[in-house]
Amino acid sequence: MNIKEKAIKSFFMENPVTGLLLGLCPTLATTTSAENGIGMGLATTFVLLSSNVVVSLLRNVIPNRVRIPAYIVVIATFVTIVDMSMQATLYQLHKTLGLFIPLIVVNCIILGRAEAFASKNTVWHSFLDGLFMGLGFTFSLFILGSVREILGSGAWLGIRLIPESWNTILVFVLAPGAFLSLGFILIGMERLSRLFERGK
Amino acid sequence: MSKQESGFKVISVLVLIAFFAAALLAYVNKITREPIARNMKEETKQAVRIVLQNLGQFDYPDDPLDKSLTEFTARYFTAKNASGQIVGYAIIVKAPNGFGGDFDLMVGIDSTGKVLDTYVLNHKETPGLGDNMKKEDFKKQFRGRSLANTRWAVKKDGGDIDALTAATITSRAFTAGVKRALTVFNVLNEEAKQ
Amino acid sequence: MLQLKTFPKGGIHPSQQKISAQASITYGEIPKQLLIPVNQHIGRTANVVVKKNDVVKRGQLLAQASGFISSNVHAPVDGKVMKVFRFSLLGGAIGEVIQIQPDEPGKSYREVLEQDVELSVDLNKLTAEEIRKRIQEAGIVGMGGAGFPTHVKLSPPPEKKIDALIINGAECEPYITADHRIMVEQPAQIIQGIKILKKLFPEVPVYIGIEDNKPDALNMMDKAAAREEGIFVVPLKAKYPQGGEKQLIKAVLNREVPSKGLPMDVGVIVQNVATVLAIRNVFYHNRPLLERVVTVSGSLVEHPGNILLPIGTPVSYIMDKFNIDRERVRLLLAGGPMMGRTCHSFESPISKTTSALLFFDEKAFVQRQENPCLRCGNCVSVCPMGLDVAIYVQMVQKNKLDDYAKEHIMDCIECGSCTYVCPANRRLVHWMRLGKRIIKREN
Amino acid sequence: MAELALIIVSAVFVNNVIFSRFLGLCPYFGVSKKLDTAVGMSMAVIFVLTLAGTITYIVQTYVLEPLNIGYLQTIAFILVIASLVQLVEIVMKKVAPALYRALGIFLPLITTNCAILGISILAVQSKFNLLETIIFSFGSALGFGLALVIFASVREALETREIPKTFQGTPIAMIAAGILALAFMGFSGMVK
Amino acid sequence: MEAKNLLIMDSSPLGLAGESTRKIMYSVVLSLLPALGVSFWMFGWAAVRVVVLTSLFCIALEALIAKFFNSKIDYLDGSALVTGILLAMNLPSNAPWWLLLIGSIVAIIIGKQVFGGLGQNIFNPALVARVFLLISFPLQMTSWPVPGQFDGTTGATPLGILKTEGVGAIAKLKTADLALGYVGGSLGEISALALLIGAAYLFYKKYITWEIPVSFIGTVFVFTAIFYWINPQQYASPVFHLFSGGLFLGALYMATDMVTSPISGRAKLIFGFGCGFFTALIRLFGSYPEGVSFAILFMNAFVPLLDRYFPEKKFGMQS
Amino acid sequence: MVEILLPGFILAGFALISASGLYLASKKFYVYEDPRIDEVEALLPGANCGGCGYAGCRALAEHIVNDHTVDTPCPVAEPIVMEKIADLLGLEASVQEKQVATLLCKGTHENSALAMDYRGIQDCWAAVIVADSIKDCAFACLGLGSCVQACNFDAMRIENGIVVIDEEKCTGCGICISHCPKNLLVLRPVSQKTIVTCSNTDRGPEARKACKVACIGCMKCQKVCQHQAIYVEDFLARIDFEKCTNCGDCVEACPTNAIEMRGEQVYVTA
Repeated sequence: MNIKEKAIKSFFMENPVTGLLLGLCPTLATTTSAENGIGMGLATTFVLLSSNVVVSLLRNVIPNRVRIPAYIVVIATFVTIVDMSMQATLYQLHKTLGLFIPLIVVNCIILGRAEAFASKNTVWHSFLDGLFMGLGFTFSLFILGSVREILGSGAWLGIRLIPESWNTILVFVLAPGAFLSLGFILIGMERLSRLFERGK
Repeated sequence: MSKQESGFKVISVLVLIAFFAAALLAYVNKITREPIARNMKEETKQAVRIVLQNLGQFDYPDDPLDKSLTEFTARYFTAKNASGQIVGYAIIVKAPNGFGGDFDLMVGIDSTGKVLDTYVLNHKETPGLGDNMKKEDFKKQFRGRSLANTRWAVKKDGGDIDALTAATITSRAFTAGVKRALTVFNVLNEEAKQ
Repeated sequence: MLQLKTFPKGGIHPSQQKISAQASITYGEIPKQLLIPVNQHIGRTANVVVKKNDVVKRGQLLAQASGFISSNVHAPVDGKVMKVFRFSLLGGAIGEVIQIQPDEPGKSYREVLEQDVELSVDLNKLTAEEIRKRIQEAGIVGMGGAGFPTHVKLSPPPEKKIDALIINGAECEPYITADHRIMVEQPAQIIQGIKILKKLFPEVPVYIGIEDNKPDALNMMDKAAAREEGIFVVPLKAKYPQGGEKQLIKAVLNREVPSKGLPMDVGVIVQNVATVLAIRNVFYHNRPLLERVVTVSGSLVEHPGNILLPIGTPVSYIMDKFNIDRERVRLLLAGGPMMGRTCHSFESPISKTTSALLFFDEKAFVQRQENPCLRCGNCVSVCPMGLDVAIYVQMVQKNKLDDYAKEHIMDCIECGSCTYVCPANRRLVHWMRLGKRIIKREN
Repeated sequence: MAELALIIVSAVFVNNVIFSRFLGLCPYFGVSKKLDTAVGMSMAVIFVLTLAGTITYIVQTYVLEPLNIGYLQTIAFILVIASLVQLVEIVMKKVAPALYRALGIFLPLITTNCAILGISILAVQSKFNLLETIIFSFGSALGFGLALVIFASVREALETREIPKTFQGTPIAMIAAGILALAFMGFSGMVK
Repeated sequence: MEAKNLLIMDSSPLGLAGESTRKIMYSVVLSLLPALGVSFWMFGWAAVRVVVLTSLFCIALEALIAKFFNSKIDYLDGSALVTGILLAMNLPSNAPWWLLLIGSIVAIIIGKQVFGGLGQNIFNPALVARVFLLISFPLQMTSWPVPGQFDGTTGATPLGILKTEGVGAIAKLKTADLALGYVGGSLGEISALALLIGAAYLFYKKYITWEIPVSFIGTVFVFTAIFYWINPQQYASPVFHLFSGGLFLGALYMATDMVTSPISGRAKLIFGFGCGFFTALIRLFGSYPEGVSFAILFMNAFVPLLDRYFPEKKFGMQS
Repeated sequence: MVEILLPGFILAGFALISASGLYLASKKFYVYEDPRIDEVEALLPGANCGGCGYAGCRALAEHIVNDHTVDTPCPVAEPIVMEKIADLLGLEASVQEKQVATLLCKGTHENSALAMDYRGIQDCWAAVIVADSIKDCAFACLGLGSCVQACNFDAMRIENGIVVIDEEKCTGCGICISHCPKNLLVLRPVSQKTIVTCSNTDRGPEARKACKVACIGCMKCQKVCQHQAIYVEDFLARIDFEKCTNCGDCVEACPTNAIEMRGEQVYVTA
């Protein structure tokens, strides 16, 4: 597998969010700032990576009929681990991400990759797949978070970009702004993907 | 499903996975339980440090105490200096009837009954309007005020407090909250004297 | 006069333009050649029964109906069959025509008609069977525009009880005055025709619906009908499309023909006045359907009029007769401006259903720059069928017809009211017709 | 009684699952292309979510809390929900085939609908009692259904509009959802 | 091609009643003049500035889009002007220029052009912009210049006063003042009477029908009356609700927008009822003092459903 | 140790109850279904994300098996998965020669002039509502592009009044065929080079009047063909693709250029 190609693919063409429209709930809910976006993205990446590895390890052991419940248990385990460790180390971030940490369990990307990829591929490939898919996910969360933070709070990664006294477009940190920004980002990412595809 | 796996195998694999998963989690929980508990307290304590920051060195307990008055209840931390004297209180009250309902407010009060600082713990006020109560411009007017030297109402209602622009209701709730804290202080102060 | 009736929902009031209303019916001559379309009706195409170089007599069968829902075609004059070929017909279709070289070109058609003997008809001796058979043989079709074979309409299945007959003299389209003139000039003959129809449906009341913008026709028909029992003239408030079968039934009897249904489903049969006159001529002159009255009008016609012509007469003959400048004609309409069809050849022949020929120059044509739909709802409010035109048309445009639209779009009577009122200048009727076409293609 | 009514209003409008809580967005965008499908999905979610809310409440109150193993919440809930959904599917297929054809096909989709797990956890966090939990789950599902059905009809309507090529498909759906979320903001503060 | 001699072929009909999009749009503009006049008189040049700027911004934006993206757009068809004026009527007269610009961008781009332009949008563009601004810039959007005073004094709208001060505070407001527009508010919120005069013209031209305004205003009246009857100490009178806020502007001009309202009469009645119901709900219980824009925007989303399930009565579907 | 083992046993208990419950239920409430649905579902990712537009993987599997088509790809799975499914169901199993859509008309503006100034909706089906043909020839390609709109592969375009097909891009899906109101489009194997580019069934004189390159039914091609591959019916020459060797005799014999040789001439020795 060509790693560079795989990376470009999972960042653009097959990006979980902008390409496949998966995992929208955390994408929209936790991207009020770029930092939150990265936090959520990395948490998801960890779960994706670990569950991909474990599922790949167990792929010959798990009977076909219970594979979905079994995968869910594996995923839920890692999610809970992430949940507890974040609470122990990154308390503030955990508080803002809140409910959406346990909800990583039902993020379709994870189960989808476990099913579609890890259950059929070697551990190393599954690891890479989990890593890149996760980073692709993190990437789009970061972009969305940046857009919303800059427009809605006038700051980026917590650094104030415009004077305090200026108005910011509050709606972008609220629910409607999340949908609107993602709508426009989808278009931008589509354009980028097409550029890369032509570049090949 | 090309091959029919036996029911026993299917069930036992799942049960085994579940067993190991839960065991693993229990282990992780054992490790993280302590830090999590510490973190949860840390947040409130951080707030205490902020509202009482002008008092210099002081000590205060890990957990707040409860105080019930007739109309409402409050929680408070008592700050003592090295010699064990009470130098101030950090009182957590519910500010009543905000725009998005009640919100939790921590008020730091020195031993003379003057407001030191305020800290909003959690709220559902409108972004851009009500949540401006966290800003310094609004907060600073409360410093140094006590139950006696102030008419505790917004100017529109005949009091001394400048309301936030277009957020009268939030300002009212905030003002009432601070007043509550001062009332609690009076009670605590009385009790301490006895 | 009673309070004027009309249909309640929708409809429009386009400018009347009945400039030929006072022009009496004139008669043309036999043209140099006739092109008789083989298919002038709805239903299966008739089979040509003559060959090149055959000599045919006036009234002789040229094409034989190929089934029940089909119609005979006869030679309107004596002459010789030159050839049978495909040619442009009025209204854009291309179909088979029988070219006839008349024996006596230039002879006044009035003289031809006067040679037909007036027979005396004993109504009591005619049986219903015989009446239907003779109408079928005579190739009578609905002359209002659709061209549905009349004998089929007159043979409702026994379970459909007919309790009213409506004679359609509404003529709601602008410009057209052919039926109007017939009613003014031949009221007695129309009544004779009605009495023949009454033999088929004894005891059933007959209503003649005429719009109030034709007071002379109302007057003449009223007088002629006064002597008869069970024939009533119903004055109607002028509104387009009152001449539509379903709208006329609603206006006269307040009955609603169900969606996808026929007038006979509510116990009614509707016949056009011109058709009734043609039926009358079958019995009183033993003459099949050979000619019809055509209104010639439009901005390029100096002296608009109504002319009786043998079927198969080419448009070019009429243009010469009415002194119409070929160079200036850009728009030739067969029928009225609301439902008529554009034509593209001056050599096309008139058929049994050609009620008017309108000649216009470029100015009459509206440059239709289609703008986006505003959903103003004008089209919906004028639709006499209560269709959600705007919504269906958007679906047709995107080829996303849903089941609901598919169910109703077929009810469109293509009256054109929606297009007429659309502020965004959209070709709504054309889209609706396209929608119907798509549905038919899918089935 | 008024309490319960407030919970419903809050769950349907004020804290709408989609527009305020951001739960269940994948099926929201996935299944909203056709109105019929959206209606079926809504019904199925209402049924399953109410059931799941109830059962997870029982699991939490009678198993996890007494044994002091709250950290197993996520894993226990998802296990319960997944099996519950599958059980309902199997039983429904046999017992009520007509109902299965109408709703059952949506059941697998529901397992990974984060609204189910999310609402179950929220109900526990809000410290509702059993009745309140049921009402809350039902109301939330109703809010999901309302949002889904409106949105599906809007998307069907968009199919017949002249959307610029760039915006066709998901981008315009996102923007429409954004505007709908703007409208839902109007309900804020209705329940304090 | 020598198309000159060829006959024109097209589908019937060939006549036209002579209505056009431009005629409709400019009639709406015309009908808004009385209300604009009142607000110019009340707020002075500040109001003129707001109206002119939003109209210019809206038309200019459409012209830009027409130039760079979609040449089919007719930016002078009056629709952008109507959007601009309606947006202005939803804004305070002291709105800064950047607020007007952002509002125009949201209205024309997010509200209209991303959906494909005129006639394609699901939601009323002016309202999308208004709600967007209200949520984004609550400070600017909730402090209103006081009419007749040109010194920059700001105050709350009657509904705003009701929300913050309670029923007692609005007792001193006279109904006549409310109806004539002598109260604080946005440009178009102030004079119900002038709006009615303008709308009468649209009724006369048949560009709007009675269903939506009547059921909208009626529903608000009935619901507020019920609560007033239950507890007049807590809830304001229905007459107050009728004449305060943007109810008339919303019911006569925003909800009746052809593009974003249902087509059949029955559907319009339900649409109006929904608008009225949610307006009353938000006014009585919500945290925003005014619910008209939210309610209409919310009901806009129901239009496809209403069109589908409450269509025009079909001929032949009796019995 | 207990605090680690206890949760393990409890969760194992959960798993045991649910797994055996499901196992029993699936036995007790067993319903027969096409086993291939299960097989297809097993190949699908099972994420049940709904991204394909169907309500979950099983619904997609049912669609694939019941409607026997792989028209809806799974957005999550690798493309190979859909190929595997197609293999499983024996779809596209038989390898056929590539087919391309072909227009049986050469009625460009020069060859068959416009007969009218058509101003209606620019769509072939809309035009045939107004007139059977907008050109002199009643059988001509209208050139309004209904097929172009229908084509999903951007393989068609209108040039000089008739549709031109890009045989490279054409996939032979045949969707355009039903979108031609004049029935002028057919699929032909790419190796078939000789085509009669006319569909006019009128007699010779009329056909010639309508179009310069019309087939006039003169029978010359039928006479010249050594393989009995071309025959005239209804005054129109037709080619039997099975018998045609692309020898080109008929092309040379045709007096009106109504028979055409596409691309390089390929001789097939019999």
